[in-house]
Amino acid sequence: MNQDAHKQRPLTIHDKDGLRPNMWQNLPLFPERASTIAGHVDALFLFLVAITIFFTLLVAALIVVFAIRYRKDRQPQAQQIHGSMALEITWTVIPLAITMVIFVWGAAIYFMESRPPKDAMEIYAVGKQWMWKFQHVEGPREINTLHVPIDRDVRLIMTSQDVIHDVFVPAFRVKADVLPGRYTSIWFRATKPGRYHLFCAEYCGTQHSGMIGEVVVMDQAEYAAWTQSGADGSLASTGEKYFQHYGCATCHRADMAGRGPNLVGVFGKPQLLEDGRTVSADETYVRESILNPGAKIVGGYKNIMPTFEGQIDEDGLIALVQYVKALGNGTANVPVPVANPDAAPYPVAPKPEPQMAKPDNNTPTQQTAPAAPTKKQGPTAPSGK
Amino acid sequence: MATAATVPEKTNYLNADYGIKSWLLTTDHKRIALLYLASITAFFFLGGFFAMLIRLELLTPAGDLLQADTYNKVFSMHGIIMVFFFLIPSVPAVLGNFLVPMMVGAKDLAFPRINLLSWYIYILGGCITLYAMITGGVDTGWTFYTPFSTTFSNTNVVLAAVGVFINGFSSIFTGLNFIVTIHRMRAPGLTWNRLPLFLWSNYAAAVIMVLGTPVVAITLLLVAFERLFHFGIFNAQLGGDPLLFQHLFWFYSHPAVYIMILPGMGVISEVICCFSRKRVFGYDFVALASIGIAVLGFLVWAHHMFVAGISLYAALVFSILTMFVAIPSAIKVFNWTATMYKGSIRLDTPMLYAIGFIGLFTIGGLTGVFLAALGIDVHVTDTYFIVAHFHYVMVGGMVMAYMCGLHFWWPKISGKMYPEFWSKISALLVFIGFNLTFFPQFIVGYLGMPRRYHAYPPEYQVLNVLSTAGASVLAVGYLLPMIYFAWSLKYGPDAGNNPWRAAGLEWQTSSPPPTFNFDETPVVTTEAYNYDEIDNQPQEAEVV
Amino acid sequence: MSHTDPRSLQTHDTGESVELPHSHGPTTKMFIAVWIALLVATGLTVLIASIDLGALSAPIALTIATIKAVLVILFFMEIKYQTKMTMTVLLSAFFFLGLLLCLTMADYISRAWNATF
Amino acid sequence: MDQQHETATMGMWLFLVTEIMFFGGMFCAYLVYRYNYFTAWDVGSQHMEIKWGAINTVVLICSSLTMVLAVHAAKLGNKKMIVFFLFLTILLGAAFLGIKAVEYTNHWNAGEVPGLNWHPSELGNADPRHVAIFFSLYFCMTGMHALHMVIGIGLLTWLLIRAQKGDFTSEYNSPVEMTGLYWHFVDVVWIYLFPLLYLVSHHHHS
Repeated sequence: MNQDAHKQRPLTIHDKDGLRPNMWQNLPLFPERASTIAGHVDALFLFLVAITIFFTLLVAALIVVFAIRYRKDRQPQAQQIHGSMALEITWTVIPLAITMVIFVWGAAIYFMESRPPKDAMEIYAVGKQWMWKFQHVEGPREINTLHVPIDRDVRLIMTSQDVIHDVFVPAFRVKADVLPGRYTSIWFRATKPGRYHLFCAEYCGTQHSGMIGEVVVMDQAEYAAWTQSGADGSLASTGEKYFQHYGCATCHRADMAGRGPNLVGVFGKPQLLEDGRTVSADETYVRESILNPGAKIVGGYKNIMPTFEGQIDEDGLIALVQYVKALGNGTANVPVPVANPDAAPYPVAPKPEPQMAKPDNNTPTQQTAPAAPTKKQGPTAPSGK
Repeated sequence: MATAATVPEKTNYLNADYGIKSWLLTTDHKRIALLYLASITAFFFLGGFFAMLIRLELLTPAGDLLQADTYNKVFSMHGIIMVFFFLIPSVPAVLGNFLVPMMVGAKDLAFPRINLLSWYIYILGGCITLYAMITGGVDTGWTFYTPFSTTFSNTNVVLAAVGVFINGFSSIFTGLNFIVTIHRMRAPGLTWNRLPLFLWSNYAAAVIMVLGTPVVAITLLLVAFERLFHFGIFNAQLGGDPLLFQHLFWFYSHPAVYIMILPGMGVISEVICCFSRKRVFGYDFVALASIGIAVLGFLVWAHHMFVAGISLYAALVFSILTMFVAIPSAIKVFNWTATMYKGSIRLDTPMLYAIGFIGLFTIGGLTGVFLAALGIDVHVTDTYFIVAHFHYVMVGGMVMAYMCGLHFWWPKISGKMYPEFWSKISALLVFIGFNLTFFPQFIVGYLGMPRRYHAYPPEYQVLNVLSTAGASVLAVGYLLPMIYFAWSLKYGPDAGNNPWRAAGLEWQTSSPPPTFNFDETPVVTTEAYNYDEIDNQPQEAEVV
Repeated sequence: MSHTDPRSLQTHDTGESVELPHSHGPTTKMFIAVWIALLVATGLTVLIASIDLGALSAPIALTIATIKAVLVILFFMEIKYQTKMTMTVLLSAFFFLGLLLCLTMADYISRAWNATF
Repeated sequence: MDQQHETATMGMWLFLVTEIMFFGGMFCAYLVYRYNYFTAWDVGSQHMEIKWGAINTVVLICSSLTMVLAVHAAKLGNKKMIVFFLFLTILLGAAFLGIKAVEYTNHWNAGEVPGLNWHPSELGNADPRHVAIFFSLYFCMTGMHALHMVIGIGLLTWLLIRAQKGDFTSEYNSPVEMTGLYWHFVDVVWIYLFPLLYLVSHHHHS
């Protein structure tokens, strides 16, 4: 098979046989339906298609009938009609009623799409020009391919390293912009094993159309095996290494004696701030507190933490967020403070360290990614190996 | 060229004065309209050229005709030129400029010199944008989204933004002129409820131009500043919020869609009434629907941002408000249809275009409801479904209406008739070509093909080939009128003052009209579209 | 109205042409009074700014600014002596500016609510 | 006279509507970021010198008075007074710009110009990036305002020359009046910029 760049794009579910794609080979007219949400979206879509066909045909039929019936030859003199209040009200109220039904229906689906189930498994995604990086909580990292288990709620927590991107999986009918500087999320529950397109749907520069990949839906057991093999420690454990490396444990001690708040059991709980406000300790809050510690100071503490803006990249932030999250539900080791906290009064910005091992290709499935970037920007944490 | 030798050739706005200077320094709204016509046509074909490049590229999934960067510049320039330099000024600046003063029975617009200035500003903005294009192009898309435009693009973003910024003032001045003219210069007896619907809709569009354009102007200026001086207003890396740019951008750019479509709707109202020989059905509702669209149009912008990261609750608010804006559009469509009922219908070329408009606008409008429905928008936004939808509204709606208006008022503008046969062929080609081009895009969009893709998965190819085939038909449909309009200037038969026996003050003066439009100030005694009275009069208008 | 120039012909039945109240137009004395009021308001707002009013300081500063703006618009810009139309034009600008501010803020304020409910 | 005049007035007011929306875009950005980054706004406004802001406010208010007196003189057809008050207005406008230039220089020297010369001190709890947004908006808003002042001074100079030639009479004075409307509008913008940029939470300092 030809190995031209464009042929390296993931094959669709239809051409597993590896044949050279032929224009006429498959002509889908309706997208694959492979998530629980897809059915809801399609139902409303088809309802709207029906409405559109009805009104378009109604108007078209009336115009054609009038144009024939009242053509000048047959009707030399027009019959003047000024209007009809009854008709005006009819065609104001009926469309209004229909659109209100559509609004409620559409909003219900949107709420469903926007609210991940509480126990959804989480996968982190980082977009950058022009690739997708996915980080599984269990440890595996992948590029442009996303492995997910079937019949489980999966929530993607996404951010961008540069411009706005957008994760779009047509077969799941989900899409959300991926923004620099904050986390957005989507969730889905895949219902059919297979490989599905993953597109960047927000224009992001030169290789926008190359920023595509695939979602591989696997059996749950298969997925579990996949995450185990070749993984080098969970994301939280990577985060723990970052935590130690950056000296976070100096102040954020588990014994309440630190200069900073104890982070055990914090995640997901409301936090009372110094200025009296309360915020929920979610991913965005943890991220902000690392980059801009002064923004929301927890009650009883001083604004002494230095910013880590520009020092930790998005991958590192994700690991730290996951570690704090794991501290929240007690699945991670509590931070161990350095021997003498006073010896290191403030955490200092670390020097760049040797590169962290890139996500390797010995994950169970084949990587379909383009060549991974060789240079990694910014300081990185010690290798997890 | 007068065929009737007994009638001495009348001085009109075209032959009143000769020479380049008499055109470039004119303050006659009709001549300025023709200046706009020429420049807008040039931009239309330039934008069309880019469209053809896009369609050719998408013939194959591999992305092998243009390089990715070139393709991105091509669709960006297509969008910028078509939106800012063709669609927005088209009906207002050409037909509106020509007709608004005549329809109100005035000699000219309220501020003739500002009108000329607006054309020069348009040309200046256009030249800067063209310069940006020639010296490397711009690849941000017409939406200039940050932080791509402020930080990451390596192209002439500042120049292009400044070009669009300057062009905005042309639009502002046109709108300002229309509002003042319609308010203050109406002929005796021309009350608001006797106003032709073309004036109502241009008035509504002018309100949007005046209120909305400055916001996009400052937004683009901030983008330029941010790019030049590395300020941090919209850049997330510097703590800014890219969504703020989107809010400010769409605050104008959504209503801008109504700047495009409203004057077009006005054209359709005029033409449907004339060729049905009837008063418009439900005048008050059609007129108020224009104002309703203009006002509601300012309340719906964030429906462009349902997946962009706005809050759930804001999305709900903007979704329901967007639903409301569908209502006045529906009212218009139904009233136009009802106007044809029991009319005495002739299917001349303008009427063909008008009917085509109603059909395509209905589809365009109804697919807009898909996008207002939150759950569906998530799937179809940023795909070819969107592309198809807004082309149905803008090309199927606005451009059809513009062509309709050109064919309807060409006898008044030029004094000549174009060949009816060829114009009907062209109307037919446009209609067929348009549907062939854009209908497949609804399907490929729902399948999931994202917009602005240079290469795409192979299973989308058949639909893209269909689309490209349609585009070539469409191109022929648009080129034909160029030829026969030009032909008619020299060889076309004299049209007479009122070839359609249409109502409206503009038809009461000679064709082409004299420089100051009317020999004596007209006085209006009836409501608009008094076709019963016109048809019961002896047919003196037929005599040339 | 004895104009022969059709351009300046005004319809009689639109009710827009209001006779200008020439009789009691603006006077120099009034301008000086407004000017003094503006200066006093400026002094006041600077003075208040040095007092800690907590959350109230911004609203108070903006209220004073609005009073000053209204004074300028009514008397210096003579909108008081113009047709109703002029006032309508001006108010429509503030209306649409309000829409821009309110609907944009609706997004920002409610973003924090996403997590709740 | 009145018909033409009313038409011109309406056109001018519509133009001012576009100006309101033009500045409105920046006010919207101001509002959003003030809401998001309250601390930075607090800190940013403390880097403004209230003295200069207040003096400039007074200067502009005075120029509005001289402008209105120039218009008044034009309506009376008093050539000498038109010229005098126009001249005074130009002078006050120039004074405003001069003071603004002093302020800009001070900000530059203090390293308070984002992107170009940015090393501010005493930012307290605030994220420097957010303070940078405050200053970005400060320069955009006051810069746009100053640009309007420059255009206004240009218009006034043109009026001054025409007034000198005796162009304006009690019958024909629309240009003076229209420029007056513009000038007052620019004043109104400043009336809002002053508290928004200088006065917000300035009490910490005093």
